[in-house]
Amino acid sequence: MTIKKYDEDVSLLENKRVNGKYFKLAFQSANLSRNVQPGQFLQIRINDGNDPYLRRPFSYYRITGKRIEILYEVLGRGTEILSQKKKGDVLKVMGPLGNAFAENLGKKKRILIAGGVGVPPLVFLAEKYPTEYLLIGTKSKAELMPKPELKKVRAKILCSTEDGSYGTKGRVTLLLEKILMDQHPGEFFIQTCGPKKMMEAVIAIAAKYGIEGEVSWDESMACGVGACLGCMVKTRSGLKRACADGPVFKFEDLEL
Amino acid sequence: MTIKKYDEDVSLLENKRVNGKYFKLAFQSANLSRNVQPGQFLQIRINDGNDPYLRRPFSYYRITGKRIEILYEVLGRGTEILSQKKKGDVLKVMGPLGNAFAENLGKKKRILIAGGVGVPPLVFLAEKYPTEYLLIGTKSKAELMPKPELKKVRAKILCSTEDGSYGTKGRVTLLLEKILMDQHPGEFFIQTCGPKKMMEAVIAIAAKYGIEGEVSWDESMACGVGACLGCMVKTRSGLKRACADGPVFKFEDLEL
Amino acid sequence: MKVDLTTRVKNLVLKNPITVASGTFGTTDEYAGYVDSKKLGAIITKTITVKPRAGNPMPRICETSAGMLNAIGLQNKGLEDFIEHKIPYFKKLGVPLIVSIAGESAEEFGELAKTFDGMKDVVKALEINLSCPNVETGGVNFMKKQERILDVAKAVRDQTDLLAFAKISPELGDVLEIAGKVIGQGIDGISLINTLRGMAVDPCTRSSRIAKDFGGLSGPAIKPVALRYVYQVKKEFRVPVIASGGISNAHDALEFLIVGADLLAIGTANFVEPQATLRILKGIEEFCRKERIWHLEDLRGSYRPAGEKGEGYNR
Amino acid sequence: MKVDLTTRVKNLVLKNPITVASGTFGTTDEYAGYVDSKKLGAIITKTITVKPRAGNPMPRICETSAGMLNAIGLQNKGLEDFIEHKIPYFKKLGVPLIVSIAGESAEEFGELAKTFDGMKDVVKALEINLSCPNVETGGVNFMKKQERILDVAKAVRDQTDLLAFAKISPELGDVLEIAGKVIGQGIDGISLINTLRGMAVDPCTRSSRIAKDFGGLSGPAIKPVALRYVYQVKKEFRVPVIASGGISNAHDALEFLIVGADLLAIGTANFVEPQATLRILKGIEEFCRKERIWHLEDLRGSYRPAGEKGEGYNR
Ligand SMILES: Cc1cc2nc3c(=O)[nH]c(=O)nc-3n(C[C@H](O)[C@H](O)[C@H](O)COP(=O)(O)OP(=O)(O)OC[C@H]3O[C@@H](n4cnc5c(N)ncnc54)[C@H](O)[C@@H]3O)c2cc1C
Ligand SMILES: Cc1cc2nc3c(=O)[nH]c(=O)nc-3n(C[C@H](O)[C@H](O)[C@H](O)COP(=O)(O)OP(=O)(O)OC[C@H]3O[C@@H](n4cnc5c(N)ncnc54)[C@H](O)[C@@H]3O)c2cc1C
Ligand SMILES: Cc1cc2nc3c(=O)[nH]c(=O)nc-3n(C[C@H](O)[C@H](O)[C@H](O)COP(=O)(O)O)c2cc1C
Ligand SMILES: Cc1cc2nc3c(=O)[nH]c(=O)nc-3n(C[C@H](O)[C@H](O)[C@H](O)COP(=O)(O)O)c2cc1C
Ligand code: FES
Ligand code: FES
Repeated sequence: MTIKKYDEDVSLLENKRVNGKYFKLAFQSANLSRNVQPGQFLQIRINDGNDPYLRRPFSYYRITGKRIEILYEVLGRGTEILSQKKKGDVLKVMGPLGNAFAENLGKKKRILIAGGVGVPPLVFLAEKYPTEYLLIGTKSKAELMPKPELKKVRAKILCSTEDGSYGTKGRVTLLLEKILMDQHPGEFFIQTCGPKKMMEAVIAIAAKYGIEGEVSWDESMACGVGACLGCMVKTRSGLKRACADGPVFKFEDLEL
Repeated sequence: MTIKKYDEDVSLLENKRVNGKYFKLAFQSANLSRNVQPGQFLQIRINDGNDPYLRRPFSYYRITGKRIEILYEVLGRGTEILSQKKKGDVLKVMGPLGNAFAENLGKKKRILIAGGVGVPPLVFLAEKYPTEYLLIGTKSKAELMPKPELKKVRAKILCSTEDGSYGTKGRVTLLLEKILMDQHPGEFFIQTCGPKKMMEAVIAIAAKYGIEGEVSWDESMACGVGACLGCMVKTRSGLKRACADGPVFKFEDLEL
Repeated sequence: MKVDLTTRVKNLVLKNPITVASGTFGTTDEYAGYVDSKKLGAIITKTITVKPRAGNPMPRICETSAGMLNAIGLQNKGLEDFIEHKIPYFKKLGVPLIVSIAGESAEEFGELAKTFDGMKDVVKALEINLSCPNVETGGVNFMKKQERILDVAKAVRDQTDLLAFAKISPELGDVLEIAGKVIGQGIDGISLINTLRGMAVDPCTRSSRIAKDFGGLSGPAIKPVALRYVYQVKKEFRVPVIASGGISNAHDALEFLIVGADLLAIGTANFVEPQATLRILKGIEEFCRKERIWHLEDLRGSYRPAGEKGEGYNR
Repeated sequence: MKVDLTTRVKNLVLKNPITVASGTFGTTDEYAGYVDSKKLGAIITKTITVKPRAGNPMPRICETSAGMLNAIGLQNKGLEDFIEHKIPYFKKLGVPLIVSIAGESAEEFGELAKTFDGMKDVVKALEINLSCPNVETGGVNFMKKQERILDVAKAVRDQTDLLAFAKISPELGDVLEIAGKVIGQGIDGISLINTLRGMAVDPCTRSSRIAKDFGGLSGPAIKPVALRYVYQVKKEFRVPVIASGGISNAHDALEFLIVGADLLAIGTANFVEPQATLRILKGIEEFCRKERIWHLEDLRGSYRPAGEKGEGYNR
């Protein structure tokens, strides 16, 4: 059975800088917002024409009724151009794409570790499902999520900055290790998304403490639908496509 | 001696549709407006990046102090994108480029024949220098210049439409021939710009009546400064560059 | 009035000229949520090899100006998996299937050809991938040598009377020479162009932006080069041609039709616009209607060579 | 701290690696109103032929995706005019001049080389244009044949000890093979790539958008292909290389430097941004400063081949 997918022209409701790091973009779409789960993503065509050419993948950040929000960081040409779009500008958006983070963790407590462009899907997750901890790592205070963006999150939010300008000084994995050392690691289930080095460190820590978890492994993508084989992830059951078989994978399945 | 040329970022003061055919765009620049004469043009970079890639040439349409106006027709991708620019958007503009129409015609009376994208420079000329006739040809009434745009022209303005929906029915060259037949052809000096077929017909009529004239021969351009040799015009004194040696040529110099 | 888009390639009759370029439309139903694949004239599969191939390490793709580089490395699950899991899907779909094949030796090409010869209810043609520029190890790159190309052509021809297209990349050498030679071996048509070999460097890391030094360049960037080769091959040999190389919209597609292309394989454009194929099909139809062309055949190959236009300077 | 951009090409010392690609910077002072040409490392002239050439009919250019096609056809006023009217300009300008030459026979190439050999106060090197893909008539296209290329290389080498670069287009055949052969004839370095042959059709008129069937494709579209050839030639032969092909910004320029290019010839980008050359120069300097590279030589050729990066899938 073929699941109907959508590729729609949406008109921007807003697109503005929220802090030193992120921009937030919002639009409305019934089809693109229906039954969406945290971890899924959209493929956005930033411009008609060839510059930039391929679409860019962005996680769902928040859904309120039909309103969809994306939180993004300007990292290159595509996101630079995206950040210049104005209210009323039209974008073509495909979705919903990919799988999602586990919602129901049974008796386990959810602990989320987020960095960089991995923050949006995990905030979405923390807003939607019971969460014990949301750990966020940034370079400095300037890149922290602004308070209003986190106000619906009921988890304990801990931050680390590499330069110590806010929260704990150092990597976000320090926060994780501290929690695991102080409490019963076996009670937790980790979900993480962020820079590869961070995710690898989180997976290593999980292995050390024997904890299960999931990672949203974001590879560069061309098609976003499993057609080009450009975004492979090596797993115990062979090569998988981050876009179609992921982006969420169990720690134990990955072969790093 | 090297004449200093300018390549400036300008911010749009306006960019709007004036009728079924033309858009009008305006910006301010001291350097780009200084000592400009009708017939000269600008090279506009429509987007940063590669799409579209080359600049597009546009004639000066009107200069008021430092305010520069361009009148343009949406003909392809570049002008389509240009037409979507909004007030405040920034464009890169090179100029002033090319030579100009003769201002001083001695005892001769100026008769201008314009069509399509050749209208703007001739309206500029008619506003600036004494002109007897301004003949404009269009397909139908919908593409006529709106009255307010012509209010500063003190010449007799005659229009022809191919479908007869306004003015004389038929080609604009009919109007020209009528004037030349009714009056003393020897008193006139023709200046023309528009589709190639129209310009060729005008030149043929001029030859028939033994009248002198000038044509702004608009070739597709890449560099606009005489460097690429992409815009050649065959003249009695050899190949000339429309952008740097023209765009204005004397009828008698052209070898069609 | 309806425009007749029927496209005949020797004895194969297709309802229209639109197909998908190998490796750009998934393995079966990846695009099924977006396009009704039943409306395509034909489907070309991702290249199939005898044994499964893991392909290249990551990253495999990066964007370039109006295009992309890929170094997928012919990842596929191999012939057996294809027959067991993919053929049934295409059988049910009912769209004429063109299977792209690559071997590490002429024998393997022969084996693949023989296998598909036995599936003529589903498989209507073969595309012999002579040119994947990303496979740099061992076997497949032996293709560089022209004699080997001929061995492959012969091996395929010996094993099947299925319609066979040789897919050529300019990277292989003189395209016209190679085309002539494989046609001489009884190959029915030519598919071109495959990607051009290209490179992209990250100045900060001083290394390639993909995990290989080189990748295959595709997308609008290569369209002028593709168009020229399609024209040259068609003009020289008058055999069926499958065109690919940056076809992204109806305008591009019309250009290829006008220089004589029989099939139009939409490639990278699928990634950008999943509905590219059918949008292009619609655009071709609209153009024909506007120009009052009721049979696509009347447009195909209607190119007027430059000499005929008159050579005046000032027009 | 100042970054030392000095670029040494055998015994020629240039203040920086930035030059302009033949045919894209006018014949003398067309860009003088926009850029201070004195700041360029070198200037490469439009190709000079012995006799004046009128070039091709109009239209000669059209835009394509991230690039353009041109069929200028080597229009130039010939050797005599060049010596009389252009050499004095360049003499006064004082920027090292690289004269691009093309002949209709090996003898003509030799004649050109001999003439410029006598002007070493102004002319510091020759670029032998082996590859203009737009000249389709008679003489110049004899180049297709490789032996003729060697005759040309020899003819030039026999007539001058000026630094000589052979400019090669992939259209000529196997680039590495040709490069190897001309180097074998004593040619000092290679300039590449010239444009790729391409085509663009206007569907409404069913004819080429330029007055020839084919034109040369230049601009960002061809950059990945150019980068790959520069890398391959540099790696194989370690001779001086002048790189051109879509260099439009500092990022592009850095890519070419990292794979080993000696000179960076800015081409089509001049048309889009008359100040492209000096902006790129500034960008290279800024990058070096940021990366604490004080001698450009430390960056040049610093490419780390793909194998060395580790081949894990998931990174
Ligand atoms: C499933 C998925 C979900 C994503 N969700 C978000 C999101 O919610 N918010 C957000 O800001 N970004 C997200 N990203 C990353 C986003 O797609 C890239 O930042 C974007 O494509 C960069 O485009 P660009 O043209 O600006 O940069 P490019 O010029 O393409 O690249 C600029 C820089 O970004 C890096 N980059 C490219 N792709 C990725 C990637 N996939 N992940 C991380 N870095 C990358 C490049 O290595 C390079 O350093 C997601 C990516 C994936 C695969
Ligand atoms: C010196 C000069 C002055 C000009 N002044 C004006 C002006 O004041 N107002 C205005 O609207 N246009 C003017 N033009 C024409 C304008 O430059 C083109 O219409 C524009 O470049 C088309 O760009 P595009 O990307 O929209 O279309 P493209 O896709 O490049 O072309 C679309 C259509 O426009 C036609 N076209 C392209 N170049 C020209 C040209 N030079 N002349 C006529 N048709 C062309 C093409 O043949 C094609 O049919 C001028 C051109 C020149 C050379
Ligand atoms: C991601 C990707 C994978 C490809 N895989 C194959 C392949 O397996 N076999 C093949 O013959 N061509 C393959 N190609 C080449 C395409 O079929 C096509 O010939 C080429 O990309 C040019 O067309 P385009 O510019 O429209 O994409 C691939 C191209 C891309 C971009
Ligand atoms: C309009 C134009 C004219 C050119 N004329 C010449 C020429 O006379 N001789 C030559 O060797 N190359 C010529 N070239 C090729 C360029 O020198 C350069 O090698 C090529 O355009 C690729 O670089 P680019 O993409 O940066 O333009 C010309 C290119 C263009 C666009
Ligand atoms: S992005 Fe194409 S398969 Fe994942
Ligand atoms: S546009 Fe380049 S010479 Fe005229």
